[in-house]
Amino acid sequence: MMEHIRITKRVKNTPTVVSLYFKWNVKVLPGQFVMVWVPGYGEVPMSLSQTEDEKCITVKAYGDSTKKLIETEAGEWIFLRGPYGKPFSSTSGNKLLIGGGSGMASLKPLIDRNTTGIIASRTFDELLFSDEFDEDHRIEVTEDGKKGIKGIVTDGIEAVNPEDFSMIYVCGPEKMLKAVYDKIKKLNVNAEFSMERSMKCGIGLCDSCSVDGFQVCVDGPVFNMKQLNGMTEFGTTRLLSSGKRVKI
Amino acid sequence: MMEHIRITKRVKNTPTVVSLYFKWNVKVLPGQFVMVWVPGYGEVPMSLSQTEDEKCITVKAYGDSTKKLIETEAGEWIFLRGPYGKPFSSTSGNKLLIGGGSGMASLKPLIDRNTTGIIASRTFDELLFSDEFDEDHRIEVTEDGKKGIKGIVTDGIEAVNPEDFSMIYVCGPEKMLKAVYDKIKKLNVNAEFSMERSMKCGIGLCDSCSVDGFQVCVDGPVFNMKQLNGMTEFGTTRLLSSGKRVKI
Amino acid sequence: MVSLAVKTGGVSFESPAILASGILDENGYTMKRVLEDGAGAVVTKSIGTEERNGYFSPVVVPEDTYLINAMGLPNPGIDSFEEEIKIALTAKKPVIGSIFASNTDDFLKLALKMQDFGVSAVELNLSCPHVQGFGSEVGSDPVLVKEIVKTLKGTIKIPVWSKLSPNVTSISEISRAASDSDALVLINTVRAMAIDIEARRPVLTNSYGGMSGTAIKPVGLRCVYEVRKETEIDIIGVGGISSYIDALEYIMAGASVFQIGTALMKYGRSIFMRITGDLEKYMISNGINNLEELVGVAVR
Amino acid sequence: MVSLAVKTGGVSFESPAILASGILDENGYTMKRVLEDGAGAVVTKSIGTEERNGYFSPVVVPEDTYLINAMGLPNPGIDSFEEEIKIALTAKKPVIGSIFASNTDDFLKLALKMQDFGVSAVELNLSCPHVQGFGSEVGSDPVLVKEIVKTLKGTIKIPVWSKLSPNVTSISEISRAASDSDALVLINTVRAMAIDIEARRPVLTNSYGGMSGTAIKPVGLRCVYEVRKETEIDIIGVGGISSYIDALEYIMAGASVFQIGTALMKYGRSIFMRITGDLEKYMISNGINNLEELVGVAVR
Repeated sequence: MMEHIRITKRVKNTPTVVSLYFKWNVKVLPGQFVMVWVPGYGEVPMSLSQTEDEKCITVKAYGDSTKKLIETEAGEWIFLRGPYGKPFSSTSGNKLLIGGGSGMASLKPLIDRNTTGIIASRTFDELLFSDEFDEDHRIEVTEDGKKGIKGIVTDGIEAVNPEDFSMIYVCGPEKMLKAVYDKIKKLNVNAEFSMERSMKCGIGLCDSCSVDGFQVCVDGPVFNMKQLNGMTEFGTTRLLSSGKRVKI
Repeated sequence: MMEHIRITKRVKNTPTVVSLYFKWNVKVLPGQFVMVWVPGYGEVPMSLSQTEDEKCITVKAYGDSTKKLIETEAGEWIFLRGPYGKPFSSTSGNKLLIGGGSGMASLKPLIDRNTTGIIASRTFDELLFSDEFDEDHRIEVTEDGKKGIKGIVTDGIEAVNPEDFSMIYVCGPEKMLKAVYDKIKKLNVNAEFSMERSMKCGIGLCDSCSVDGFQVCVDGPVFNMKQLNGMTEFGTTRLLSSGKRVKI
Repeated sequence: MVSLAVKTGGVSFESPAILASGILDENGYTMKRVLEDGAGAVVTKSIGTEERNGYFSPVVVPEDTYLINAMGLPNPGIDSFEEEIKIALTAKKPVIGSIFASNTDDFLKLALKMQDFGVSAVELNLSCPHVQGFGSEVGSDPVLVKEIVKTLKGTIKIPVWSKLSPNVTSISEISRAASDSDALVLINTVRAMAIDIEARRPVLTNSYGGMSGTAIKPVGLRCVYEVRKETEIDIIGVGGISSYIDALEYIMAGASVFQIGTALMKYGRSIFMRITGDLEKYMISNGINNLEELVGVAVR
Repeated sequence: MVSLAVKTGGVSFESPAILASGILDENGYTMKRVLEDGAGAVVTKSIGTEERNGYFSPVVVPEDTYLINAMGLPNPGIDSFEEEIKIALTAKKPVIGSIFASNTDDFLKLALKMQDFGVSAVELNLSCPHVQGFGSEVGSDPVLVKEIVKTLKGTIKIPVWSKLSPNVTSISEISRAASDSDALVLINTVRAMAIDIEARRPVLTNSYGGMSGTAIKPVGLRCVYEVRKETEIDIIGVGGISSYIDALEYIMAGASVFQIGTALMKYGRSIFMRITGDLEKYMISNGINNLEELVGVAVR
């Protein structure tokens, strides 16, 4: 069922990312997502970057639908259906969040006092939700090197001891997930990865987002290390919109 | 939804009437009815003559479906849907039950220590559920005069003072209901009448059983005196299966 | 000032919520009560030239989101039905006479009688999906449909509505054939069946029946939209409407007024007042003065 | 000893519960997992001669008792699909290749490739209700259907199944046209639409879509029954099956095996194991050794 919801607040987070806040009286857990419909433009899966009574989607403009969506002002309406997908596990211990690109959006609801963040992006002005972390719990990594560590996300991991955390949560492009996975797979850690694959239906039918027979939309988007272990497609191939198999 | 229910007991009540007992874990109130399907023969509305955990339908053979239905033995299965219709009101005071023909079947669940019954039938062997009443609370009326008062149901009413009862419940052919109604309408009494009209759908759609715009299957089968007051069709005309209007 | 009054298919209605043919419209007193309880008009049960008893029970299979029925066109015959129409007309609202026949002559004969009886329009049942020789067997033949509609339009004075079946390869083709009508009524029931695995047989005595209710709304909307895209003829929407939202969907797809039938199973006669009340509230909060403003706005 | 094994449409299955075309059958790894999770076979997504992206989202409208979809026949083109089939075949269960085309030559070309890839049968998509020039536009023309089926049967060695549309005036007529097939697959989705009153437009990017799920079961049962009444051809039932009761209804109406699709939305891949487990229990308590004993028993 399509919900019709009024945006209450619009915040620009980076030059290309906008957060839209709204009241929606439905239980959503960190890691779950909704399908947002922009009539006349398309429908896109969006993680929630806030999951309390007031909820939030954090949108990066990269296609027709999202370009239109980020123009939404407070007082305007959006359409969505959901929530869908399996959430992150909760943990009471200290957490390491690793977010690449706009990946930190779906990790944001997990942030508390026990949280350290590795925030990675291509350029310094694209670092997302860095300020949400205390200064001494924040590791910034940029490819342009204009802020924090110059490099990619795995370079940020060098700055911590992953085994110090009771859970590691990772979100970002699949290539990055694979790099992080490979880096920590031999360590004594618990980790969950939120996967982004191109999604059409969101309800486990169309097979667009599948990885090794699991549907990212219903079996995921959150997968743990055990589930990822031995997956043939993870980080290697995916299907295009047509169903054509391509390398990642 | 069609229920498939096993008959646990079969009792012959009169030469033409049989009671079929069954367990059915659904709440049914006195006066409500079910639609019983006899595959290959038809579907008929049946009041419940027992409405506790163990339920019962009391069947008089008058058409193909009911002729087949009364042959059902313990251990065999019946099909039914429901319950449907508005029940009798409950009352804590003393009650007068007036049942003509097989009409006493739907009144039977109301019988308790505070109940007087007027049981009417054409012949003495068709008196139904007479034994359910204490001997001094039982008024039998037969047209053949072989048992009880010789006459019709209204003659039985002469034997009581209707105003002595806190509620009068009546069930039988519409002509009889009308006669009873006319007899007691000027008295200071509360009365409810369970009406039988030919019924096809049982769910308020087909208009077969309607009386003055009310559907016997959903607005009834139980109507009180106020509802019957001023009804043009009550006791005068009804529609045949084709929808053709005929006199009652 | 919002107003629900509308003129469509050659008939003026105080309210766009009309009782669909086949439901609570065999007995004049029932039609009268439905009108008094808030229906903008009633369409009668389909009436033929001769008395018919219809099929033996079971004639309905009620489920949560749909109903399958095979009544078998029971009707007292046109002559006996005059009395019922006279009773219904005492409510002083439009009564539409639904008629069925297997040929043009009979349709004409029935329509002329209905006109004499004082109905506001006739609705041609070209779509009953479960009686041989009638309904959709007639209504799926474009040549016959064209002839029937043309003949009636050339002879009777009251408006002619054609109720069409979704059980055709192209609803557009049949709509074009019926385009001389004052309105198209879309849709009749979807041909369907229920089987009981314990009885190991179809539940309906007639085996086949017509499905109605919530489950067919997407089919009805599709038909209305498809026809609205290619014609300006008035459309009366019917199929699975049980709320003002359903009604608005039909209106935005191109219907001017709408009919309610199966929803009475769940909601009773009060549904007419509820839907029209909700429509008024919607109109006020959305600045709509007349529902005409919304007819077909979804079509692109 | 009860056995769910069955041979129908020229193919032997360990279990009668088959994955329907269009659901979880684009990616070879997914098909493999569905087979490992209990499906008796999978039918692939419909594959054409050229790569197609399908429609932009929204491509589905999920509701409680139905789904409307308009994917737009996305597929990588037949040549690229070989890899997926090879992966699926590692599960060592039958894979059926669904193909769509607008003419006989392309159907033949696709069928020959599918045969080369190692599928157990081809399923002709003569019924997709929402892409111009394909699917039901082909499948509602009896002459073309007859030609396509005849040509394929005369050339390829593997069995040919024809999946037909309920969106026709007479499913019997189309079934007769497709009677050279090894099996008929009944039914594809029902042409439908969803409109959003706030957006004032159809929800699907393509406007029209196909309805599937519980709501269309009565239509599927009717089609299977109607065709079974007049032919002995193997029938594969599909449309709204989500329990062993639904499956038995289709079997009693005349289907030998059945396909499951939309029910995966609510129940996930475990539905195959649940339904076959429930069927076994039913067979034991009803003294049925093989489901063949029940095929068509409701038909009268």
